[in-house]
Amino acid sequence: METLIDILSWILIAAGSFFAVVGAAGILRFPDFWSRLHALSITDSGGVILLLLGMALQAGWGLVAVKLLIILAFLFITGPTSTHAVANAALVSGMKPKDSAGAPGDVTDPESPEPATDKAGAP
Amino acid sequence: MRHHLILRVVTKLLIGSIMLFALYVQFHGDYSPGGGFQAGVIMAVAFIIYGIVFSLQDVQRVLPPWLVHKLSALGVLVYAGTGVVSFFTGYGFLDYAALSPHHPVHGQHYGIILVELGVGITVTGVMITIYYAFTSRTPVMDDEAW
Amino acid sequence: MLRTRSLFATVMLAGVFSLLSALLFVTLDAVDVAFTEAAVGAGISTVLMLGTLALTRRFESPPAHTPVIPLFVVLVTGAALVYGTLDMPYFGSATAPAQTHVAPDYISRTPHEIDVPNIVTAILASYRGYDTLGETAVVFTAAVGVLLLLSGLRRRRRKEEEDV
Amino acid sequence: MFVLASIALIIAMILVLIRLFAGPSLYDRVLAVNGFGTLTVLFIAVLGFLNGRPDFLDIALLYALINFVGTIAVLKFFRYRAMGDSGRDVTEMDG
Repeated sequence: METLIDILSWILIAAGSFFAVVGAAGILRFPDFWSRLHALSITDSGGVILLLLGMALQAGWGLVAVKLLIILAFLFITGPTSTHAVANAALVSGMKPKDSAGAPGDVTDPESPEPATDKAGAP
Repeated sequence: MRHHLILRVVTKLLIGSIMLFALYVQFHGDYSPGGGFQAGVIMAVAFIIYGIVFSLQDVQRVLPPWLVHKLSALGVLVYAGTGVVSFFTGYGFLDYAALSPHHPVHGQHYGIILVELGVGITVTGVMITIYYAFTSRTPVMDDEAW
Repeated sequence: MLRTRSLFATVMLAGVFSLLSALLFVTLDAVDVAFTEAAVGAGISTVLMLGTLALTRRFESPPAHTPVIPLFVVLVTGAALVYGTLDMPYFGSATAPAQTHVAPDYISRTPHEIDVPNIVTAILASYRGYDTLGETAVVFTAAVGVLLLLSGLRRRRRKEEEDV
Repeated sequence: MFVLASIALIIAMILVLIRLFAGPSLYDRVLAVNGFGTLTVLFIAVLGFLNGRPDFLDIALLYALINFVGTIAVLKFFRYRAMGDSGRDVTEMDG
């Protein structure tokens, strides 16, 4: 039983780390804002749930596991909410997703808050 | 932010938890990390998020500015008052043994809880005061500045 | 070298910086400090910096003079500080002055004098009670200062509008 | 194993940081800060296990609760160009 829980938790943690890295790579590599939203949700849901569940299994039943589950619950609520808020704000500000044919939507809006010329912080 | 239904519901859900966590940090501060300052900041965040998602008028109806100003003074008063009590019962200023003369160690414990409460009240009041002071002003900039 | 004149990006970078410094404190085992950094940096400081930004402009104005002399001063000061660290004891060294005078005293006295598991709280609230009283007064003074600065200005502007 | 998880999280944080610096639009940056906050929560929790210090979970819990405030503040500020309600709704549209 002990080893079973151990193996299960290691699998969960490994999968969680994998999803966290994959989501972050997506945030870096995806071409536009709307696809990056999807990448973030991988980290926000898959990575968080798997990692925290794995850690809770590793900790055993007790205060630590309960705290981990509380963190999980709060991240589960706040993550999608803030993603929703970001997406809503971007949509309202005039940023439109491209259509399926890949035709450029009206992404560059004159009212767009951050001017495209502002290449801030080029490394 | 009147139309943000999801934000409003989630905020209502979270404010209670944030306040509860602030109280935990405040009164559990002698066992786990945290104390008056951190608890005060967290408590202030609970009110500030209400002010951000709803409106300044809403949060000021809950906690009017005059009350916040009194609160930030009250915390210092609680802290200094603890010292004055110990001072007038024949101990040194802020010597918490005065609070429980037969059992000085318990006195220290009571004193720490009182003092941290004072710090927490002050920090809450001050943070909310600064938030009110910043947000109740009309912005000076015009559209050209953007 | 990362530079940006957009103050907005600076605010967000400051938020990330606070996350990183909290991580640093966690790694150094300074849980109480990390807690303070987390509480202040994650919520309040972003809100207050944005509030300041609303009252000013969005971009930093270009400096009127060349930054050579400031750069020189900064470099010299930095070099002097780095030179100063050579005399400092190594990180975690048992013979460092910080570890030999009051710290062992507090650690040995706290269990039977105050009996609080978190020694940081015991030191802050009891052994250093005067300091903390002073800090609380400083925080209160900050609120008084902000009120004096901002609310006074608003009243003056309203009076100007009435005059017009 | 926890070492592996923490290394993976550090790599993820660096990737997100690059996106934060690169922009290009404001919302990409907000998104990156948001993801960075989530990764920080996870990293602090992992670090707590690595050092055997369950107190760290309090910090992670604090971040999980409060990180959301910064994002909402940025978005509100950006939409109304003010923290209070005196600013106009610059987009004048119901989302």
